[in-house]
Amino acid sequence: MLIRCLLVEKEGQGSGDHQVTAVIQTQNLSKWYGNVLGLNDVTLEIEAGITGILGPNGAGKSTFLKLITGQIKSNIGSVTIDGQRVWNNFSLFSKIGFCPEQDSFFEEMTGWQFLTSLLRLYHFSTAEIEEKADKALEIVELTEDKHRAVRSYSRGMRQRLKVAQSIAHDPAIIILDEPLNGLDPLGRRKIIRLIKEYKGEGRTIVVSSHVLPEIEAMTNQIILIHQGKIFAQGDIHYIRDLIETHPHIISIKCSDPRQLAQKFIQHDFVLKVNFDQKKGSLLVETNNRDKFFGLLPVLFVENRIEVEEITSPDDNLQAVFDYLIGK
Amino acid sequence: MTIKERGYTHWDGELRDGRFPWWPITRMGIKLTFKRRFFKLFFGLTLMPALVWLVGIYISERLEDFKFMMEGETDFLNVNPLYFKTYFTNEFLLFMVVMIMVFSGAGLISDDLRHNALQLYFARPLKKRDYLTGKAAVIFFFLLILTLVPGVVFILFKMIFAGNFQFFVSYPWLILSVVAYSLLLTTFFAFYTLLMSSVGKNRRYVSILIFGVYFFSDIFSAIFREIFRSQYFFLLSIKTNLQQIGAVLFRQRTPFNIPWFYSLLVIVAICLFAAYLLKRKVRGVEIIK
Amino acid sequence: MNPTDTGKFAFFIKSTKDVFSFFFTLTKKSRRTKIFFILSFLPVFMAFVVKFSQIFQLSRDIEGIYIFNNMVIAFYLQFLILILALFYGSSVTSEELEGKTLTYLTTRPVSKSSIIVGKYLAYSVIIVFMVTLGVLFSFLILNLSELRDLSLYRALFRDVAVLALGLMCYTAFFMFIGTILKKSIMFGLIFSFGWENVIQYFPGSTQKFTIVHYLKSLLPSVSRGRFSFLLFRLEPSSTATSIFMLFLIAAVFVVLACVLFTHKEYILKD
Amino acid sequence: MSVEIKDIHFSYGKIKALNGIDIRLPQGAIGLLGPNGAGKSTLLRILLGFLVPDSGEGSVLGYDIRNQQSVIRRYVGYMPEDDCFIPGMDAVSFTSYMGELSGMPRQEAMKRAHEVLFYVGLEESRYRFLEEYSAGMRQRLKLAQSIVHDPKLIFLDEPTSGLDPQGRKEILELIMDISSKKDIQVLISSHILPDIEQTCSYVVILNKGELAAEGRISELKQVQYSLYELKIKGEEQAFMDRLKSIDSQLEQTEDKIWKVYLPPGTDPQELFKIAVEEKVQVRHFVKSQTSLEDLFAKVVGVD
Repeated sequence: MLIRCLLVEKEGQGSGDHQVTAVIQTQNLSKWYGNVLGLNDVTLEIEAGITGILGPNGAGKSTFLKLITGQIKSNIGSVTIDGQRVWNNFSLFSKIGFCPEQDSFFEEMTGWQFLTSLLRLYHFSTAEIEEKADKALEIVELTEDKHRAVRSYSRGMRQRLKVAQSIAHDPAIIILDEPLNGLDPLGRRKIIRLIKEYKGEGRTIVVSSHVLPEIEAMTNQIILIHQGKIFAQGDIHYIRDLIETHPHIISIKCSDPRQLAQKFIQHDFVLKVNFDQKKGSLLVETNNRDKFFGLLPVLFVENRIEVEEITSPDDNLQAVFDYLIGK
Repeated sequence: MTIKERGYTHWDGELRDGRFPWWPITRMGIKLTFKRRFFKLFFGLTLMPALVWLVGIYISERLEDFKFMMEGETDFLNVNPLYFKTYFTNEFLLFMVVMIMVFSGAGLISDDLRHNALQLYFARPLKKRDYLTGKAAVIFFFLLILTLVPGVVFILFKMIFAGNFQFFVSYPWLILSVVAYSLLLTTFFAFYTLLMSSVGKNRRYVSILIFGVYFFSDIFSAIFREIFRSQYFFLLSIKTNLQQIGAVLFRQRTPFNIPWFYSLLVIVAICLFAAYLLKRKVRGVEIIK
Repeated sequence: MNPTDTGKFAFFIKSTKDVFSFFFTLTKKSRRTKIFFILSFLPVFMAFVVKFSQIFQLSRDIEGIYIFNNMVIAFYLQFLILILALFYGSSVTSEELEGKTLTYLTTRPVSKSSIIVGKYLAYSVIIVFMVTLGVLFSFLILNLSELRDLSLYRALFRDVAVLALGLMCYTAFFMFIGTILKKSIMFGLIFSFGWENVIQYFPGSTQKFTIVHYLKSLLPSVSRGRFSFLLFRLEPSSTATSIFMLFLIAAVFVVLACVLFTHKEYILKD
Repeated sequence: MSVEIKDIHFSYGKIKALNGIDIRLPQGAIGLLGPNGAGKSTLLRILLGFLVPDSGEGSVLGYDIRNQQSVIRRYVGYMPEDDCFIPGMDAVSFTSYMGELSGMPRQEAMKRAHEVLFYVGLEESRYRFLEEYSAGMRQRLKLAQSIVHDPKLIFLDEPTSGLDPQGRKEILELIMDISSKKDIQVLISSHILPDIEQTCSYVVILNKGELAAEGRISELKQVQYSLYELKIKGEEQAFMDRLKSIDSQLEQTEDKIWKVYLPPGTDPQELFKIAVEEKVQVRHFVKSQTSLEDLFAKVVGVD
């Protein structure tokens, strides 16, 4: 199967430089809720740097993150962080920061109280707590609103506060569950920038999202998860490259689609040509995108075709999954 | 050949002003309450007194057969208005009424507050009044089963067991008493429970309040009464106020030596206060300052 | 890093202290606490009314300490501490699940036991403080004219101690219930006002299965007079046994709650 | 004229949420755009009568927003922003319940509930309890309940929040399908530009409680300078250097799309010529008609 190949190849590649020790390791991790499948047989290693966990809603991302932060017990398999088991191993959490998905707080607190109270649980001195809380608030740009009740915060502020509580104690491992959910473009950009900057000094950051560009904006290392299974792990370009050879539809809007279509038909890497009457565009299916896109500009220039648009309608996450599942 | 249109289809019906726009809320409220675990069992338990009283009515018609068990004490088996009054004001029944309120009433508004569901209701052509009526009717349903229904059943069965209308002729007003008292008790608890339920988003907290405030008033009144030796402190207790009015409605001597309309005044005042607060608390959006 | 047992213990104490201060500061100012504070202060208000009317000769003259012992304590013992313990005890775990804030606690370097113990202590202290303050004020107001009689203070001390013990016990018990049951309130109400109320009057050893039995054993027996509706048919255990049993009950349930909370998995639904 | 409001002011205590809004909305799908906290939700709530404006007046579907709220609500569907549901119910009961509350007969409501659940794609899970629904399913359910009574006007508050791209695409397609019906109008509030751009013909931009811009999207998107969005494969640097040499401005977004501002008068064919010469592949090419985003950024002040 294709997926297996992908993983095997990846291992083959990685075996050369195996001195990089994994921070988070899971072995045959499986989880059910009653009879509903949460996660199915996940064995993987996460190394330092930013790793993106990508998958549609309900794919098992949250379950995975909850398992590696010891909030729930696995039915089968084990999780270790730095070689130590996670479930009920609280001392591990001094170096872990977690940003939960749910939008819940101790609503009666102010942002400042929220951070300082949680920092207290790390056994810092009061001076340290205040310094760290101030720093975290500054990073997420909430300093001005720190004395307002969390209840009155907007969605973006709440999201940023959640991120703040996960980084306030300066952890080596940061795990963020859907930190970009419900944010406007400005707020999203702020958090992406924050996460990227925070990577520094060999921190391990795990971020989950259901939006491919969001993850791409942060990291190249991704884990694709779907229906409770890991479909692929590795460099995002590697996965993209793999998709290259897969039949793929490209939509072109231009001045003379029929002439262009004629030209395409002569090439064997073009499998199908279609016209979308409604949108007035040309749909071309190819199994070799490199060749196709190499040819395209040449055709445009040679035939003086005015191009309005080139898009790939199925160049999204779902297409990746559909392909990996083998649809 | 007609081909079904793809995509969004219209609904070719007429939206209308129902005469009871609150009725769906009530039906759903009752359905959801019965779905709660142990509720059926518990509700069955609260019907126990009614069953016992019913058996009493049967025995009252067969006194001869049961004489050997009674050892001459048959007064309490005399089915008369006092018999009814005892049922309607007995402590166990009132305790169970409060427990039923905790079970079925606590979540009526607080759950909607918790899950932001009020805006779903108020985005529809519902008035505040309809919403509250719908929720209150859930309480009416359960409490009338505990009060009105047994009352009517007692009267009917008394006549059936006796085989004549003697009982009805002797106390033609009794049915009115039953209706009046049932409605009063139910109305009061509806207001009381809805008020408590709108106080918080947390069902546990609301449950404690429903239970706590009721019993608190009782204990408080008992303490004051002892100190001041004044019957007027019975007015502090929700329970004794209800018992007081109950006695009057069944044309019995009031258990406490204070004018009954004071009690009525207290009960009405609580209801009005609750209505006022509910009107302010229940709205489509929560306003956070 | 291989902490010794004493090190572990010291760490546990430290974590518990931190959790304690977390919830102490959070809860002492919350709206619910304010409402319960008002509730527990109503006897003070009552004491005011009584004292006022005595001064102006509006009611019979009853000794302050008499009212205090019989009414105030009865109110606190049979009603208020149950309500408080039930709400705060079951809140220890339930509110974290309902509010989905459990995550913030379990992803910190504090053990689950210390979360339970710390929160238990924080809530206990708050409600003990609430009750003590109410009792103290009622006492002072009711005994305004006899404040020089030192023997009264012994009674006050004893009553406060009994109420505090009761709160500790009940809170521990309801906390344990809260960790296993979702519908802890229903159970709690039936336990408090059903079981505790009825079983305590059963003869022989039966009544020893209630917590209130040991609490009442610590209070002086009340003459079967006008107040018999509040306390009767008690066959008291000895003071030492009672105190021992109360501590034992509290400790057992706290430990059980810790064990359960540590090993049970809580899934937060969204 | 579906929605018409004049000089609406509203404040939550001291915080001013709306500060003198004047809008007259034409037929068609309308987007209400603005960053988080711009007053979009407040405006919708005023239109529905949840909130009474401090001053100003308005009408929805010709009914006055102050006096005829219940008529308005009969013909309007509302999909709220927050997560909201009633626990203990399955989707069919919930949706038909909502239909009944709008005044549909019970049997009809049940029939229609099945229909709309099919329509929004929840047919397989319509008997499941709402507590078990995922965020995406809840979103669909909220849409279903907003159209169950076949309203004339639908208010959608952040319809795509919390959805994955597939789910988002599907919801947007549903919205477009609904608004393609002549006799049903849609008002979508969102902070996500592409959503509005894709679904609406008319847009109202709010910022800090004030009207920042308003108009047909096609008019607002006038070509001021030629902006193209490109995705490139190959020697990016060399390609970009060449582009710079012909005086175009470049900018890369967070999701690795290049924004190329060509100087006025330049033929976009140039781009492909350079691409051919530099042997790079153009994987994605969209003429961005100084898109809404720029307008948005300009009026809202996103950096």
